[in-house]
Amino acid sequence: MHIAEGFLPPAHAIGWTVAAAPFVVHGARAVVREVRENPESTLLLGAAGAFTFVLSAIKLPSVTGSSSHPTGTGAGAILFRPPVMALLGTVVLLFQALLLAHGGLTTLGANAVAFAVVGPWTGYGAYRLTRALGAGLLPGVFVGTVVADLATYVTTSLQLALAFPDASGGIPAAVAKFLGVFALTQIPLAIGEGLLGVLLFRALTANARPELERLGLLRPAPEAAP
Amino acid sequence: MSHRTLAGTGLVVGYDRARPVLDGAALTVPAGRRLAVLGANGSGKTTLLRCLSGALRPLAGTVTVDGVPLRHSRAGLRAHRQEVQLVLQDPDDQLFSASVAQDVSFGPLNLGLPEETVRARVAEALALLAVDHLAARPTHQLSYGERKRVAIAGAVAMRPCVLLLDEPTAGLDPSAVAETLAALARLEEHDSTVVMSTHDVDLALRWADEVAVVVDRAVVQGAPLDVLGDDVLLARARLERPWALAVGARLRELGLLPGGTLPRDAASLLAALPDRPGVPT
Amino acid sequence: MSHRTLAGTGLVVGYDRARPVLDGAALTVPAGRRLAVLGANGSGKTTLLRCLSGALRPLAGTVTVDGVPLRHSRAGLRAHRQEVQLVLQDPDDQLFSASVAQDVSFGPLNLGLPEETVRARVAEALALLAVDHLAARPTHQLSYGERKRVAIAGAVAMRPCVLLLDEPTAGLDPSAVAETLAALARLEEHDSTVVMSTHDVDLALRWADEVAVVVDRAVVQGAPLDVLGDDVLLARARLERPWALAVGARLRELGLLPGGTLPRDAASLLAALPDRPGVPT
Amino acid sequence: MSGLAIDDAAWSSAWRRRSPADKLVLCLGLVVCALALPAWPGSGLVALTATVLALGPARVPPRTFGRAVRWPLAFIGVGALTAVVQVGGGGLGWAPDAAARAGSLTAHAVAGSTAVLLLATTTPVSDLLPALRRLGVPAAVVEVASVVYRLLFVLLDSLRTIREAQTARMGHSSVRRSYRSSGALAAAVLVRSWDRARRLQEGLAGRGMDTGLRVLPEVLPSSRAFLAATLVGLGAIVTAGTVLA
Repeated sequence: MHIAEGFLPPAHAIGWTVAAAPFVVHGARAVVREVRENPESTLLLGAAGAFTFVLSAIKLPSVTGSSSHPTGTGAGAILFRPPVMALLGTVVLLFQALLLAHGGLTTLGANAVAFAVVGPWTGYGAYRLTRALGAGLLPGVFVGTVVADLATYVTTSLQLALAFPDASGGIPAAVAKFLGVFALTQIPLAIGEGLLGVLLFRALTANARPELERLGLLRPAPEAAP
Repeated sequence: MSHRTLAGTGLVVGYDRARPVLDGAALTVPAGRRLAVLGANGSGKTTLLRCLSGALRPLAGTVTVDGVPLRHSRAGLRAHRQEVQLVLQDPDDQLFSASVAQDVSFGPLNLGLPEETVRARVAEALALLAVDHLAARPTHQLSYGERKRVAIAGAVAMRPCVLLLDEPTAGLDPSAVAETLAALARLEEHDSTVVMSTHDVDLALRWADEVAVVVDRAVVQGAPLDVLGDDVLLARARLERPWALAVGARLRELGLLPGGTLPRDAASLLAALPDRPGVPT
Repeated sequence: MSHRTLAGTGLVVGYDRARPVLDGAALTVPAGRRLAVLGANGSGKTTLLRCLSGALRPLAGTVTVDGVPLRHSRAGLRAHRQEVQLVLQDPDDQLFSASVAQDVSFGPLNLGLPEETVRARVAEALALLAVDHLAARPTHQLSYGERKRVAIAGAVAMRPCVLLLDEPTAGLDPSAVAETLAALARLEEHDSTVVMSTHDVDLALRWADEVAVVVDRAVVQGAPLDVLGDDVLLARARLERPWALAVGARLRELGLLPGGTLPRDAASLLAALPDRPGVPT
Repeated sequence: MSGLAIDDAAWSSAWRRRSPADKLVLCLGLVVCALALPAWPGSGLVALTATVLALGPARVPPRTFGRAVRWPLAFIGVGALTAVVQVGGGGLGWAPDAAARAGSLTAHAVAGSTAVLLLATTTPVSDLLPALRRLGVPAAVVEVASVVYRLLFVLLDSLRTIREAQTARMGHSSVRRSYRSSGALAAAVLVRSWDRARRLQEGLAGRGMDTGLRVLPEVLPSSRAFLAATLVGLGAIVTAGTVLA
């Protein structure tokens, strides 16, 4: 649910860009530092960004028969951490605007707040909290991806409500309206994205255990008996 | 599983109707006959196979199995996929499970078969491709040749009547090619009709019962010795004449080879040559 | 840029000292001679080339250029890479830029050359590989064969004395193979010594001045007609005898081919055969 | 063909060789007009100008342009309707000026979207990234973005092929199986992306990669005539948009 170009009044577009800036700059600093220490991480980070873009191109079937695309914000945050996702997510949003006509340039800031900042941070927070409460990787991933998707959608609804307060009920009524309308598509999608996240990480634990251990998502397994 | 005749007629395939990749292509894969689809890179070989497999819907034309047209509905495709399986060139794009046995079980499990049957089918497919010793190995540890054969096993486990293979020998060394061809021979005995695409004219000559050349967005099909002896056609298709035909024709002119069909490979050419000098047959 | 002699002696290469991929391999690439490195898949061809290029440090042994040993220090590798360039089999392992010309400019820029020189080198490399018409095209729209040649151009723009190509013809159709070989001939005239790995014995026979077979973790090097006529060695290496040698030897026994070296391909075999029947030379 | 229609259009557009800076001035100018001018006639003029320029001189295929507008239109439609529905005491109703507000909102958004689309269908993303560098974005970030651009096509290709292979083996024949297959698909693509990065690193190390991914900048000179026409055109839109409003 990317806010289309021209949909937000100029003041809002500028405001959200200013709000996104510190997070994106923080992410950019992290990336610059990483690349200065290991020049080859340019390629790994590029691969991570490309994966995030491609993840959102996966068609998820829904029970209603239509299909939808995951946001990728939760899985990305768990894999690559929220600071880096703030930057990679913004790059991906720029590419989505220019390659797929999803979103826009003046609404890039607003979309970045929802998709690259709030989604990843809350999703990652929910993931860490779930793990801290003793849950395993997969329950953590489920909660993290569902929360990230929902947080993204709630943020977008808030952004729209702030821009278009209800004529009689004001902002609170507008929030309810936008949440209500987009809930139809977003709640099933959030659960779908959570399932996809679980299946993704389950496949990764079978296929790519060493990588997950390196990313710190799994404890190194004790040496298996030969 | 039994041999079936797969055919396509009037196929117009492509993304852009103004410039289709294939335009009016027709092809018949007679039940139980080995068909080699030849063509230069980019000629449309893969597009043709994808269309025959149901993966790509033609803009015009029909694909039939034993005369029954393929319908591109959910149910129609479902039925078609149980009869016709396509294995793509790059094995990495088909292996997506952790272990070899798991990957091969993917198709049969999706058919909703009971676990015992799935297990049996996986074992059978791995044995047919002579990769049973790899069953428990993780797919990413396999060599390229092994991955190619495991990818074929994945399709074979679906027990297709017709198996379409896109460049199954590309990138393989001679011994791996020989092993792949031996596996294909076993599949035929198991009543799967095998079609392969290749740009190796020598391989096509020695393997195929029939040859189809994809050229100028159409298909020219015929007996290997006729099609692969047609220099004009081959030049248009940017292919070469197989050496065995070129050398064999000359040796026959020289009176060194008997009448009948020309030898198709080095071994049969050597066998057909006279034993002693100066005694043309 | 000038031809240089690249050599390796006593090379032990691998990730595990107990089971190295190569164990005591030796190889000499004489300046200006075409060397084909033959071997089955997994024999260690790629490992050998990577070691010669400096990408892989051998556990033991030395790589030399004109007798000067390669040091695996930063400066040593830097100097080595200006003389020896390796092109990997999969072009997507080397092409990182969206535009063809920009990708080719990467190497020369890393050499610290001024922009004008880089521009000239890019134009030269694209012309040598006959891909100048692709300069403004995006990498992701190129065909596999085009990507392979652009990847070679990226190495050529470094103006290496020795160019190592890993399977440059794998997956290419006959006309693309011919174009690649023509480009390699131009490179030789430009004073780059060319080494290619392949498992196509027929190609090695018709292209190479010398042949090196990777077998049992070592290298056997020699003249193509000797090495590729050695059936015992070829069997150990899981390779086949080139058809031209098998057929040529028999035709000579039959008195149909003159003495001297045997023909290396179909065209020269046909040319060497007598014109009329029954007149053995 | 890369499979992303907008990207294909950008690479084959008649404006491909124009300076990205020129095109940025034009398109961002149009975006600002779309946002700042009153909807009538400002937005109409912007949308018309962007569409005519794209389909005319820039020779973008109409089908590509039309399809690309569809996605934002769906969002704009639902968003605009929601914005003008009023939550009253007893239920939902139309806000007093609903038609006017929905019309204005839709017009601004359609105009803005077509203006961005004019940029997207005439300028490959890789041409725009150097412009980011000039705007002060660190080189490392621009290089990461350029690797994203290159690799996303490689990965999209893998994604499509793996999905096709799964479909052939009935992996998407029910919702449940489709989810399982999609999880395996996402994992396979992620593992491919790591593998790609590792192998690219070795490939590039051989070509002397030391500090970054520096390449020769492409020379796409700015056109005075184009810039002049842009300024005159934008001026005309602003004048007409304010005077006629």
